[in-house]
Amino acid sequence: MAEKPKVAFYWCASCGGCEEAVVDLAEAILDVIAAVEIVFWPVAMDFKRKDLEAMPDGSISATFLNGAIRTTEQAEMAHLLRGKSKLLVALGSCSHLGGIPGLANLFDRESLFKAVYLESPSTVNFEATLPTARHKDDGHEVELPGFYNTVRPLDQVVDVDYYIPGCPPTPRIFRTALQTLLGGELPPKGSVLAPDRALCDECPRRDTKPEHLSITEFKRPQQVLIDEEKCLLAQGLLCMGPATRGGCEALCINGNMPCTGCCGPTSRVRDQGGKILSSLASLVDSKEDAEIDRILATIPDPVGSFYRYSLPGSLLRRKKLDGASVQAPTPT
Amino acid sequence: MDPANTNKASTGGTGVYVCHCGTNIAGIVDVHVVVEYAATLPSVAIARDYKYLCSTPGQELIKQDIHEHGIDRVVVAACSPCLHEKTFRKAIADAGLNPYFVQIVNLREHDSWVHTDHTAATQKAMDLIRAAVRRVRIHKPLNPKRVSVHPDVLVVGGGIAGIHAALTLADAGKHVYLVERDATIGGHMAMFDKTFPTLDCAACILTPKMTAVQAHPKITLWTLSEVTQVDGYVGNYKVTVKRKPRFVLEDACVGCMECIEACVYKQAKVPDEFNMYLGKRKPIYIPFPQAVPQVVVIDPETCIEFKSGKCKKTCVEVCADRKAIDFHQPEKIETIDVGTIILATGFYTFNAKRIPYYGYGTYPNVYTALEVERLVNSAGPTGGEIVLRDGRRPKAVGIVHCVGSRDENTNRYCSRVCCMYSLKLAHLIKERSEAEVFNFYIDMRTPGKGFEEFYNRVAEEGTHFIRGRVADIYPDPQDQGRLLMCAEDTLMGVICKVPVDMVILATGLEPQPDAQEIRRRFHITCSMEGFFLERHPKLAPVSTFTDGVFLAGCCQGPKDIPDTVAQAGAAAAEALALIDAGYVEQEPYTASVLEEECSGCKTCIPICPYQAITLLEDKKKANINEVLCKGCGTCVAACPSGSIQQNFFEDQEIFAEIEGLLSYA
Amino acid sequence: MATVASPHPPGAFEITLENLFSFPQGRRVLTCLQCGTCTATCPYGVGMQYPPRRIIGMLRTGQLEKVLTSDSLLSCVACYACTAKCPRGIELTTVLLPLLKEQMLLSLPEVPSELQRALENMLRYGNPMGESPRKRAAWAKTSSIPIRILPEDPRTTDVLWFVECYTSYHPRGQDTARATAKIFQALGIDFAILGNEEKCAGECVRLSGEPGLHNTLMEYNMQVFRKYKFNSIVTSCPHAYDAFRYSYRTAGFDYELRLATTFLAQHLEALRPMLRGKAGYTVTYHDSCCMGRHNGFYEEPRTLLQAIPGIKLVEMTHNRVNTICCGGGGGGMWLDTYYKAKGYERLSERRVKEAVATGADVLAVACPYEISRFEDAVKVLGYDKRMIVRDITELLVESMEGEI
Amino acid sequence: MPEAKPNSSGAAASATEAPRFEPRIIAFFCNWCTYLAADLAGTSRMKYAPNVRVIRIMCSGRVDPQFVLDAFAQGADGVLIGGCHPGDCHYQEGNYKTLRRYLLLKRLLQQMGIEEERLRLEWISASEADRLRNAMNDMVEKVRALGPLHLRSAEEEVFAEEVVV
Repeated sequence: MAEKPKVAFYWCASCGGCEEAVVDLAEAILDVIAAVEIVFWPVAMDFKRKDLEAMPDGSISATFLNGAIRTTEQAEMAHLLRGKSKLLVALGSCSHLGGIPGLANLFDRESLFKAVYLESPSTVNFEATLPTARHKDDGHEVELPGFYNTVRPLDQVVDVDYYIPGCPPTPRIFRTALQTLLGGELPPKGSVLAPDRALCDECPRRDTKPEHLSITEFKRPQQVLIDEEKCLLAQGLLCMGPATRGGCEALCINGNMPCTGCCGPTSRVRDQGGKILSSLASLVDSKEDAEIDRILATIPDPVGSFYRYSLPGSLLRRKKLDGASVQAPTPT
Repeated sequence: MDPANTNKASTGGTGVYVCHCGTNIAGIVDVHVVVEYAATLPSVAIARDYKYLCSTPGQELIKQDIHEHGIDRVVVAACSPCLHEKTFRKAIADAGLNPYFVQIVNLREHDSWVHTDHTAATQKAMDLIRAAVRRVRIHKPLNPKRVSVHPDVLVVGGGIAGIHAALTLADAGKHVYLVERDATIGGHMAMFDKTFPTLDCAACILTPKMTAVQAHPKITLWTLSEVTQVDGYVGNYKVTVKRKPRFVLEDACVGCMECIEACVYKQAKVPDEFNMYLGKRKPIYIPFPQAVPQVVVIDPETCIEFKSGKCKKTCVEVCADRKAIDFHQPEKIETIDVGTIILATGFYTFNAKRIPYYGYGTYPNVYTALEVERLVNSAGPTGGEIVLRDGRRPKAVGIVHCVGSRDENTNRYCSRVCCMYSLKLAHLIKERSEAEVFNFYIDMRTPGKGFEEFYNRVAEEGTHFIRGRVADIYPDPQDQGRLLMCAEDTLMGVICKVPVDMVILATGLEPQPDAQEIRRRFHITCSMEGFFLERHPKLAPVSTFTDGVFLAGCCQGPKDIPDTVAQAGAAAAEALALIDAGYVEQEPYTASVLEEECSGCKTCIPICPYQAITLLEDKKKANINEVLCKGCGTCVAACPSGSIQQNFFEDQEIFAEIEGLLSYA
Repeated sequence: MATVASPHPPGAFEITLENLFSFPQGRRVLTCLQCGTCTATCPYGVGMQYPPRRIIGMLRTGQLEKVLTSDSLLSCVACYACTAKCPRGIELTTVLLPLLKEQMLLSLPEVPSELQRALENMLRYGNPMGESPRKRAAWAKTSSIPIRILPEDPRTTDVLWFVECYTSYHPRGQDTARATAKIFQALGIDFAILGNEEKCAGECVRLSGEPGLHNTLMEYNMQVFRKYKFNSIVTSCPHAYDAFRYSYRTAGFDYELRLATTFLAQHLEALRPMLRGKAGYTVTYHDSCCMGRHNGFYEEPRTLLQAIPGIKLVEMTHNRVNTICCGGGGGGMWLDTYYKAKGYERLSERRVKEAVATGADVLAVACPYEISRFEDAVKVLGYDKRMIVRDITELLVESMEGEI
Repeated sequence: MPEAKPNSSGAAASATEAPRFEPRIIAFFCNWCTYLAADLAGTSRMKYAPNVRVIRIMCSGRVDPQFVLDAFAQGADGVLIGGCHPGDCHYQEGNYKTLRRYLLLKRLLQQMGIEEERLRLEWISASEADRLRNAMNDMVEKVRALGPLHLRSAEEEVFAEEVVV
C-alpha cells in the first residue's frame, strides 16, 4: 500500500471557524483521516514548531492554512510551511483575501492599538501598556510576535497553489476541494476550488429579480421586514451575490440575509468591490449629481460593504498610509 | 532609416514601427531613442522608425517584416488612430495577419504636437509604446461586421445645399426624401436678388432647380416637415418625420391662387416673412411666386376661421370642386427607412439687436443686409426700388461690415460672405439709385474666383471705402432724418462722422438656433461656435463622426453659394459611395456574454440603451443581440461577475494597457 | 507648463510687448485688429494726440515713449467704452491704460497740479477734496434720523453702508446720503456707517495711474472692515463697488457686496407701497459708466424710477452700453480745469445737451460724481430753468414723503 | 522579463531647474468626444502638461471601476475620465452610468484615504480642445500639489522594512 499523503493544518489571523469547518465534515472527517496522514495540526493535536522544522523540505503533500498574515510569527510560519509543503492551500476568506481581520487595513497599527488597549470602554490599562516585541516584566524579558501595520492574504507573503473560499468554507466546498486535490488531475495552479459563477446562479430567489431593476435607496437589513421569497436587491438590500463566487448553496440567502461576499470574486474579476460598485451604481435611478449622491449616501460604509472579506486582497489593499489619524466610518 | 533592431530574430514576435511624420513627430520626440527602447521590450522582435509610415513604402516595410521575420503583432506609433488605423489594419491584413493584430499609438496629436519638452515627449512616447506592445500581444483575431445599406437617402433642409444634393442623388437613380421645415424650398438663396461676383439673378438660377425637385420622380418632397427622431445606424436608419398641416391639400391644389384673391381680407395685412416683414401677405398665401411646391398655405395664427371659426370661407367657396382647402387637416407622422442622411439645415442670420450701438430696431433706417436684399429685388416689396420706410430715397448709404463677426462679444469667426455681399449691395445701390455708398470695413476679404476683380469694379464705380469699424450710429442732431456713422478712418488717422440716410448692417452667419437639438437628434457634434462638426477639417469635410450622416452647406460653417453647391455634391457622392457598395464594414467592437459563466443576475439588461440584452428564459442567461449592440461597453463594465466581454476592449487588454503605461515604476 | 492666469500683472513695470506676455490679458494686445473702434468711441478720441488704437500700434512697434511723454492718456476718463466695444476683447480700461498711465505719470515733465493735489489729498485725508477726515460723518448729524456710526457703537450690524467721499462731503452728495438713510430706515434695515474711519475706496486713483496709492487705501479699508462684524456691505458709490468687486478681491475681500441702487431694487416690493406721492416728471436716466458698462446694472435704476407713481421715463440717444461719460472717471473728476485749458468740450455738457433734447424735466443719476457735474453743466449751458438733476434716492424720498 | 525604466532622466526635469514631482496620470477618454478633443488640441497645436497618458475606449461607460483602482494600484498618481456631456453621449446614456460609478467611487476612495483630486471626471465634447487642455493642466497641477500617491510602493517598503512593535 502506497504511503498516505501527508497533510498539515495551520491557523493564522482568523477566528478559527475554518478549523471548525474541517471538523464540520462530520462523518466525512473519518474518510479524510483514513485517506491522509495528518502531520501537523496544532489546534487539534500536540505539535510544536520544532517538529515541523525537523521535517524535510517538500515532505508535506498539502498544507491547509487558514487566516490572514498579521504578525511576524504568522509570516514565519507561512514561509516555513511553504518550504515543507508540495502544495500550499489558502483555506477560507482570511487566507484567500484577508477576510474580516482585513478590514483592519482601514486603520493603521497605532490607531488600532489605541482603540483596543487604551480607549475601548472595557479596557482598564492605567499604565497605558501597549504590545511591544520585547517586554520586560519582573526582571524577565519576553519576546512577542511583531504586529504588522497591514493585514495580508497568504499569497502576498508566500506562493500559494490553491484557494478554498468561504467564511468559513462550507463542508461541501471543502469536501469537493479535498476530492479534487486528492484525485488524480490537479487544476491549474492558482485556482479557487469552487464554482466560477456568481451566487445568483444558485440563488433560490433569482427568478424574482426584475429584469429592469432601478435603485432609489439602499436599505439595511434591520430597516425592513425582509420578504423571504423575493430577491434581496429588489427589496433595496445590498446583496453581494451578483459579484460573489457561488458554491455556498446560498446559505445566507436561505437564512433571509443578503450575501456579504465571503467567497470572493469570480476568476474573471480582479476586484470584487470595484465590480459590485460598478453594477450597483449603474442601476441608480437618477441622472442628477445631487440625487445620485443622495442615493449613494444610503451606503454609509462602502468599503466595509463591498470589501467585507476582500480588502487586503483588493487592488488597493489598504487605506493609504499617510500617518494621519484614521477614522472609522460613521454609520447613519 | 536605421538598420532594424532585430535583436530577437525568432518568429512570432512583435514589430514596433515609429513614424517620423516628417518633422511632425521627429521634431519633438527623439524617435531613435524610442526605437532603441522599444527593441528592448519583451516580445519585440523588430523595431524600426520611418519617415512616413502611412506611405506605400512605409506599409511595405511592415508587410515585408511580417513575411521575412514572421512578426505576428504590430505596433504603429504615428498619428491619431482616427486617421490611419484602417490603413495599417489593411496593410497587415494584406500580409496575412488578422487586421486587428495592430495597435496604434497616437504620437502626433497626443504627444509631439501638444508638448514642447523633448525629454518629456520622448518619455511619453516610450510609455505609450510599452503599453501598446503589452496590449497587442493579447489581441484576439476579429473580423469587421458587414451591414447592408438601404438605398434611400434623407436630405434635411431644402435650401440650395439640400436641393443640389437631392437632385444629384435622384439623378443617380436613388430615392430621396427631401424634408423642409418651411412651406417652400429655396432657403436663403431664394431671397437674394443677384449673386456675387457674376451678378446672376438668384431666382433665374435657382428656380429651375426647385422645379426639377418638384418634378423628379425619385424625390419625395415634404415641406412644413421636421425630423423628430432618428434611430438605427449607418445603412439602416429609421427616421420619424412630423408633417405639419398646411390646411391645403397638396394633391388637390393646382396653384391657381384664386383663393388668395378671394380671401375675406381684401388687403394683405400680415407682415411677410419672406420679405423680411417689409411687405405684407394674407393669411392664405404662397410664400413667393416661384415657391415649390406651387401650393398655397394657410397661416392658422392669422386666419379668421382658425381664430373665430366664423369666417365666410370665401376661399373654400372659390376653390369649389377642387376641395383643396381642409381646415381640419391633421398633423402626420411618417416613418421612413434610409441608409444615409445629408444634413443641409443652413444658417441663421445674426440678430443685429445684439449690438445695441448700431441702432437696429431703434432707428427705422438701419437695415440688415438681408432686408436690403429684398428691397433691391425686383420681386420684393418695393419692386426693386430703394426707398426707406418713410418713402424717401436715400442719398447716402453706409454699410457696416463684420456685424456679429470677428467680435469677441458676439461671434469670433469671420462669416466669409459679408464682404462680398456688401460689395454686391453697394454695386446694386449705385446701379439703381443716385446714392453715395460708404463701406466701413476692417479687412476686405475677397478670396474667390472673380472676387477681387469684383472688388475692383465696385471701387471704380465710386463706392467709398473707409477702413475702420463703426463705433456708434445715432441721429444727426443737426438733421434728425439722418444718421451719423462714427468711425475712425484708420488709414487717415482721423475720426469721421459720416451722415447717411440709410445704414446697412452686414450681419454675419450663425448656426441655426436649434442646431444643438438637431445635432442631438442626428447623434453628431458641433464645433465651438455651434456649427456641425465635420469628421476632419481637410480630409473629411462633409462626413461626421456618425457614419452615414453627411453635411452640406452653411450648417457646417459659413460659406458662399459655389462652396455650398460643391459641398452638397460631395455629400451626395459620399452617400452614393456607400449605397453603391451595398454594405458598410463596421468595427466588430460588440459585446458578448460568456454564457457558461453568466449567473443570470440581470444587471446588464437595463444598462443597455439599445435593448440589445435579453434573458434567455430557458437557460436563465443573458444574451446580447450582436446586430443591436453598438459596442459602447457599458454593460461590460457593469457585469458584476466579469462575464461579458467586448471585442478589442476586453478587460485584460485594458489592464495590459494600464499596467504597460505604469510598469517602469 | 501653463502659467497661472492672473488678471493683472504683478506690479508696476516698464510696459513692453515682452512683459505684457506674462499675463493673458496682456497677450491679447497682439490680436488688435487696428479697427479703430476704441478711438471712435472714446469721448475724447478726437482730441487725443495718440488715441487708443495708435497707442496699441505704437506699443507693438516699440514706439511707446512718444505716447508716455505726451499727455494723451490724461484724457482717458475710464469710461469703459473702448473695452465694451473692442471686437478683440482687449481690456483697455481696466488693464492696459492704467499700466500706461502709471508709466506716464512717471515720465511726464509736469503732472497737472489739480490732479496732483487730489492724489495728495487722498493720501493725507482719505478723500480727494482735502476735507478733514473727522468731518466725514458730519452729514449724519444733520440727518433727521439717527445713524449708527460703528466706531462709536461697534455692535454687529446687518449692513455696513460704505458712504464714500462725494456722498459724505459734497453738499448735494450729502442730500443723497440723507435720502438713502431715510429709505434704509423706512425699509427697516439694520445699518451702520464707518464714520471717520472710512477712506476713499480708491478706484479712480488706480485708474488714473496710481496703483500704489490705491493699494494703500485698500489695505487700510480692509483693516477697518476686519475690525467690525457685519453681514454685507452696501455702497452708494459705483466706483467703490467696482473696486470692492474686482481689485479688493486680491486683498481677500469676500463680503457680500451690493450697490445701493441694486440693493434698493431688491427691496422694491417693500418699497413700492411707500411710494405714495405722484410725480409729474418726465425723467431721463443717465447710465454711469462704472455702474452700467463695467458692472452691467442697466435695469435696476430704471425699475426703481418706474416704480415712482407718475414718472414718465424717456431715454437719451446714448443709453445703456452706449452711454456718454460724465467725464469724472479715471481721475477726470480732478482735471476739469486742465480739460478746459485744452479746449475740450466738457463731457458733462455733451451729456446734458442730450438729456435736454429728450424733453425731460429731470436728469436722474445714480453715481455721486454726477450730481455736481451735471448740475454745473446745466447751469453753464443755461438750462437751469428747464432741467433739474436728482439722484434716484432723492426722487424716491420725495415720493415717499408725498412732496411731489 | 521585467521592463526596464526608460533610459532618461525622468519626465520634464530640465537641467536648469530642480527636479520637481511629475505626477503620472492615466486618462480614459471616450472615442467620440474627449479623445477627439485631444486630437483637436493636437491639430490646434495647443500645449499642455505631458504627464497624462490616454487610453482610448469607445464610451466612458466602458470605464470599469477596476481600471481606476488598478491604475492607482500600479502607481498612477491620478486618474482622469473624459466623456461626452450629459445628454450628448454617442451611446445615449453611457456617460450617466459613468457619472454614477464615479460618484460612488469617489466615496470609496475617500474612505481609502485617497485625495479626491486624484480622480476626476470631465465632460469634454469633441470641439472643446480648450477645456481639455485646461482640465489636463489643472489636474496635473492639483495632483502635483498633493505629491506622489505611492500606494503600492509605500506599502511594499513598509512591509519589507517594517519595524514591528
